[in-house]
Amino acid sequence: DPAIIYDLGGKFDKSFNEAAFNGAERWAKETGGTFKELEMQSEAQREQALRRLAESGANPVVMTGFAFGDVLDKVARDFPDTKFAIIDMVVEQPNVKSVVFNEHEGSYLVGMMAAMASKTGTVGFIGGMDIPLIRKFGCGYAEGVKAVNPDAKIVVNFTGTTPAAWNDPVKGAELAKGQKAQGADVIYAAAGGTGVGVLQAAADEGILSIGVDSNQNYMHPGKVLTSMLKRVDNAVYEAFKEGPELKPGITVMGLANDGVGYALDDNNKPLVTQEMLDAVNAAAGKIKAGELTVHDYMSDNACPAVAF
Amino acid sequence: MDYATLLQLLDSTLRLGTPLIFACIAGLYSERSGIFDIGLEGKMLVAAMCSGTFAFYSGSAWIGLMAGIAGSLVFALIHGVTSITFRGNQLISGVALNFVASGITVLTAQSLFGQGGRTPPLTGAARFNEITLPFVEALRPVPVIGPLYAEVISGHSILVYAAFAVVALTWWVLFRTRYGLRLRAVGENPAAVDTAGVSVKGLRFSAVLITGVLCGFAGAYMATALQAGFGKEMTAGRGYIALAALIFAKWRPWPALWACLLFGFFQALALRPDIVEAVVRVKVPVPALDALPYILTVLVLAGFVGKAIPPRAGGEPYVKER
Amino acid sequence: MAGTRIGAEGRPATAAPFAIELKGISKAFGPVQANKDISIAVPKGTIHGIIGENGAGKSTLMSILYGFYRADSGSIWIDGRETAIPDSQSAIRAGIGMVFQHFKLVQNFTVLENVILGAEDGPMLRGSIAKARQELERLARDYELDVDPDALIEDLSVGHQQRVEILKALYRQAEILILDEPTGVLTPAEADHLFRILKGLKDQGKTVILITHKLREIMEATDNVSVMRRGTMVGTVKTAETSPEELAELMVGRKVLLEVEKTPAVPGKVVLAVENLRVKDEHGVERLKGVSFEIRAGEILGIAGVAGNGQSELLEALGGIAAATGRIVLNGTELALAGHGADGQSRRAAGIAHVPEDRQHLGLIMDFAAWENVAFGYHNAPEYRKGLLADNAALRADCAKKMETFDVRPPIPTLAAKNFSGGNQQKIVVAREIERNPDLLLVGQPTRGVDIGAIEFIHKQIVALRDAGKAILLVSVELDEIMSLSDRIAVMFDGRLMGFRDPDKTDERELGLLMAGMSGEAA
Amino acid sequence: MDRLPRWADVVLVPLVSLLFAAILSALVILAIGQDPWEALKVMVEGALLSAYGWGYTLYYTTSFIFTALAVVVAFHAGLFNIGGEGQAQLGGLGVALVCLALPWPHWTIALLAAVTGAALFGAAWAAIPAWLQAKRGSHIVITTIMFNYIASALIVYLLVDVLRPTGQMDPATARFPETTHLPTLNDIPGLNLFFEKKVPANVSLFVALAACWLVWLLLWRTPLGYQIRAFGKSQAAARYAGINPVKITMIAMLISGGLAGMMAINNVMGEAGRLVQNSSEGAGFIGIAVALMGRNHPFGVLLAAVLFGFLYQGGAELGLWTSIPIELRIVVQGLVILFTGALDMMVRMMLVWVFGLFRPRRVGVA
Ligand SMILES: Nc1ncnc2c1ncn2[C@@H]1O[C@H](COP(=O)(O)OP(=O)(O)OP(=O)(O)O)[C@@H](O)[C@H]1O
Ligand SMILES: Nc1ncnc2c1ncn2[C@@H]1O[C@H](COP(=O)(O)OP(=O)(O)OP(=O)(O)O)[C@@H](O)[C@H]1O
Ligand SMILES: [Mg+2]
Ligand SMILES: [Mg+2]
Repeated sequence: DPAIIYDLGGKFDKSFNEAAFNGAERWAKETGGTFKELEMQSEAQREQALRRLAESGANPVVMTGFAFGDVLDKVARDFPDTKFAIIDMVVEQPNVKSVVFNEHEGSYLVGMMAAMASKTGTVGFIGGMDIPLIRKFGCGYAEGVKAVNPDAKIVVNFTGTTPAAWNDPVKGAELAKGQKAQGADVIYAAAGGTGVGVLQAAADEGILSIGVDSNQNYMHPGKVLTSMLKRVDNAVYEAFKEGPELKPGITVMGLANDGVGYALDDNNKPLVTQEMLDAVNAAAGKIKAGELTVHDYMSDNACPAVAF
Repeated sequence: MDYATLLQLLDSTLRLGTPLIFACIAGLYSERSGIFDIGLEGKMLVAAMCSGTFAFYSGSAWIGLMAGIAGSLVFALIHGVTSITFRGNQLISGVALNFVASGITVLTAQSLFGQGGRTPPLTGAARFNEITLPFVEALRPVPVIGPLYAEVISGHSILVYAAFAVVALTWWVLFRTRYGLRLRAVGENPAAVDTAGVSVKGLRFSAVLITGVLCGFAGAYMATALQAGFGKEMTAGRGYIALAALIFAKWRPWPALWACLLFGFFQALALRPDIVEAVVRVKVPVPALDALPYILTVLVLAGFVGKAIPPRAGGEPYVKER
Repeated sequence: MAGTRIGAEGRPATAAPFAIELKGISKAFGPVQANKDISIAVPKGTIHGIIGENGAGKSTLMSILYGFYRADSGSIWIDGRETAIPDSQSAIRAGIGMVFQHFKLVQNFTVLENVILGAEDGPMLRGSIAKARQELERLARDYELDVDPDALIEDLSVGHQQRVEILKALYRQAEILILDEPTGVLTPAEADHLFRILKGLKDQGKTVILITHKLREIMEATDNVSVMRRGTMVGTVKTAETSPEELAELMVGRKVLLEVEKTPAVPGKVVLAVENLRVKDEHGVERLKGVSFEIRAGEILGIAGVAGNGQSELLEALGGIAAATGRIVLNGTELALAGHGADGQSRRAAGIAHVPEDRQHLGLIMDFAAWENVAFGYHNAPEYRKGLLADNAALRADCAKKMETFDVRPPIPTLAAKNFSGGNQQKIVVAREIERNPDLLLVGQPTRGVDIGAIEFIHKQIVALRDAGKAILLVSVELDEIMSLSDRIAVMFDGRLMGFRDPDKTDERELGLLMAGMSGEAA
Repeated sequence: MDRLPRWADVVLVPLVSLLFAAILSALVILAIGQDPWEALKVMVEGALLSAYGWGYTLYYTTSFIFTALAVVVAFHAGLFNIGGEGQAQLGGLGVALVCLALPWPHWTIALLAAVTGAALFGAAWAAIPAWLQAKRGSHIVITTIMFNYIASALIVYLLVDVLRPTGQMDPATARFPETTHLPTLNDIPGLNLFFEKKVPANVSLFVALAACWLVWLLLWRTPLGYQIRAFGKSQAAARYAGINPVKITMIAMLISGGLAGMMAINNVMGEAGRLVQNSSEGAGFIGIAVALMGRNHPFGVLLAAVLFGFLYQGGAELGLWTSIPIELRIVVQGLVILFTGALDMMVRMMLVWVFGLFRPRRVGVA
């Protein structure tokens, strides 16, 4: 059986980990198979969790989150016959598949929508743990905003410097309220479980929010502008489907192969104008075609559109 | 830092300070009666879980609040039986109950909702929503006061205002009523109360139960006002910060209010390291801000900032002797 | 015995109804039978004394009357009616007030707050306080009981704190007032004042029960007296018809021989010289206010005084426990003072042994076995060590030997200290300290709570040590003990020594005056 | 007040307390709609019926021995050290600094240095609360709680801003060099017949066993231990005997903190090979339960630590293979602390009552 380990924040974070869970569930429903799953409780458990699943014969073992990178590098050597897949991190071992996403591309699109929806000309970004990966979201978003409105102001906050930042809705809510006070009327939350608090506070304060990873539009219908989809579910689904024959190596999922995108459904239809759709789809086309390159923060640890 | 930013910090301070105030005053009753309680954290957590759960099922924040109080009371009662009836070690009992609470809340919420120990999000009347005080719009143009009234004082849930009322009420009860006199006496010298013909156990149980009720408010506020539902370990050490505030305030109600607001302000600052950096012009690590309440409390305990003398009979089970 | 017996069995026909009658009260604490089938009757409007040795069961009996303990069997009758007193509330309702041996006051409350505590009118304080203020004024006028109603208890003297306790009882309209050893902490003058108050109460028709083991006070203040011994009631007599000698005999159960056999002292060279010794307590109050004296080899210096006049501080300063200033010279060498590098260890090394006043809290670790206690204070001594480790076998052997020499019963080194009786606990401490053969022995209250047999044994040991040419400082609140053991007597009052006396040329009256702070010349 | 025979006090009271905790836990499992018997089977299978299970059970046991001994030493000095968690994390810092500082030639030397580093850092973190208690009378329970929080903030700061290698995203130190890796039980000739695959339990286990013996020796066979115990029983008497309260408080807490810190050789050096956030994972608190359960005696601690090792490994298995959340073990831990630490009087009263049923009434006691 395949197995999946969710990172801190838990499988019901309504965001990153939940996307992974949904992918696994989809696989189970389609194939009738079963899978093992495990949620991390603390940093120090990662290794035991990984070993235990590999030891129990699970294959492949999929894990969500860059934080597994270091221990996977160690454990993968001890279980050469087991296949592993890691999301958001590159681990160069012969039995590991690494899946990374072009989050900056999806973020660019929702950034454009944010700028067009904003009446104040100020938009917000709330990132989870302050690491290059999340800055990559923020940077793409900022470029998208500036593409629509070069004078727009972008307020940026992160919820912490440790993995606890993924699961702190109180902080998310307080930061959202703070950003509103600074004029932001659309806030993009790229913060895992913390985003729940951001979306809640935005809804309470009567401003718009943008979800992340999973489609979070349903959480506050009519109050979430859109969600930046990161198809972790697809990645997990694919890995499970490949099973023990999982192909090692690096997979990059971007706009071009539907790895990222934005969510449109009944919940946010009234908020998204045709004008927005036209602009965003045009940009998406250009990116896919390679005519437009969104800056990847992790390529040079710098962002031309906004200062972190 | 401009005025608007300050207001925003103060607004945040009130929101974050409220659970501390409830929990701190809760601890005040118990400790004033001579029963140490390091189980505030656990009671808050249980209350948050119960209130989140019942608010979800009933759709009413008020029913959630009642359930939160009930859950917290159960734990308070166990602490009472352990430390009053069986004269157990109060500190150990508190530690133990915190663990039980930390585990049982997740177990319960997980078995009820299957969402990783979370309750589903609460909406509408299942939460204590923000209320706008009268004359906000009328006063808003007034310089300084207007924005302060509109941004900071108005626009909180009813429980925030209740917290302030609880402080005032506690002061009045403690220093103006018969119950308060006896409560203070039993924490100082239970034998004096006993020989005066008042039941030491009865007084102490009543105090411990009041602690339970107020922790119930604190937890319910967390789950149904500050946030929209219960989440694993959502109190995040607030019970201990409240305890620290209680010591910082030397077991007195009004100073407790200020201590909680101060610590709430630190929490608000820790959310906004950018503001801190702008004001002090050096990068202050967030962990330093997180640790500030604890460091201050240690300094108080050390007697460097005035000496904190706990109620004299605190922590000691009462055994009759002549 | 002489005197008219009164009480349940022999009530005089003329007596008014009894204010209190206890019938067949028994109470056991585990293996200790504190009260055995005790009956007693107290006529209304009298002062009734209860005497007995330490541990006779006096306090237990009164605590039962006050609802503090529940009797295992027996009944309580108040004003001729059987009354159940399951708790203090009921006792108060029945008109009983009690002043405990250890006061029950809230230290950081005012006098007023202490007085109304538990007797408030209604749930608000304001009215109660106003009423109590008036009432206190009246009581102060009627009974010479004035105290500042707004003073904090912690700022009051012991005598005033006691008045607050009495006021508390009167404020609750007590008709029957019990005082448990009220004079233990008072000077003779304060005690006289107290007795005047009690007489006043009696004249107002109130009934007073006075517990004490001081015969003088019984003779002076009471109308009737009941004697208790080892948990039983020996008898009740009219005070006017008895004598101190008879009471003493009743108390102890045999003729008491208060004299200790000893030869006259042969003092040698000065062993200990103390100059201007001062000690402050933790609140910064000076408790020992400049004390100077000498003790010679082969001499016992007795320090008499009411408890709390600095004797404890003197012992602690000499024993290296309490920080002090001044000079302590032992055998010509000046010793460092506690707080300036000295502690119990360096004192022992210098040749000072110390039998502390409170064996259970200072002298022994109650949970430790006897053999561990035998090393207490000397645990670093080389003969108890084997390399880095402790030589437990040597310790056990040493303990067994000492138990035999000092007739400790039962002679089981592995028994925990708490499982020995008080007298045997004391023997363990005395054995440990005396067997070290010190140059100077400090002894505090060596026979407190110890039975007559053990008293005689311990006294003999102390005298033997003196005869071996050692210096001994004896502190005791028992004048008899001081008079019979000492070769010289000094009286301590308010942190100072009031002059030295020769035991053969002084008497209890003179010492009593000194203990009250009156200078020897005036006496 | 009848008293219990000594064996009942030492053996029966903890066992009955454990039984109560187990019954309540079973009720909790029933209440959430699961089968306690199944749960127990999963726990036993996962923790005791395989080499893999033992590898983890013993790994946890090792950690708990250290933190429990820390509680024991402080307890005998009359001090309740709840700061084991913070001290263990600081110990981890000490281990990390030692391991990363020098190119150690061999693990034995590295282990010696790491033990020293761990003990020193743990002791240093205990020193401040100890000094505050000894000199300023600040309640050590409260100060050690505060120091747990301060420790975790300090570690976060160091891991994020100071010790994290550039380019690494998770807040952790670099990996320790290969030469500092401690042999795990499967690396040890003889033991590798049982432990065929890599397990986390490592040579630290033997250090822990040695620590048990040394603590016993210290407390009951040395003059220093005598002084610590005397001070813990009665501070007033200790002053009379010339036992320096400041010195004993400091020494006892330094030893206590050092022991808690030494736990880091097991988890940080032996297992993780780098320092991460919250490396101690609550073991500092579990030490309280283990010490109480073990009656504050090193031998009892050893037994109780195995029990809790089982509970922790078994609990992890529950989280893995059943729908009973892993948090069940925290509930059990809390209940054990409650019954052994705070309700022992209740348990004792019940036992006295039960004993009374079987004992003919003695007549004429006085
Ligand atoms: N709470 C208690 N638990 C156990 N034993 C007790 C308790 N109170 C008193 N005792 C025992 O009962 C006996 C009688 O004690 P009590 O205090 O009544 O004597 P007393 O006559 O007041 O002595 P003293 O003159 O020393 O005050 C003593 O042996 C004492 O040790
Ligand atoms: N807490 C206890 N536990 C066990 N046994 C005890 C305890 N207290 C007293 N005993 C036993 O009960 C007996 C009576 O004790 P108690 O203190 O009443 O003696 P006593 O008659 O007052 O003798 P002494 O005059 O020597 O003080 C002692 O011999 C002792 O062995
Ligand atoms: Mg008495
Ligand atoms: Mg006795």
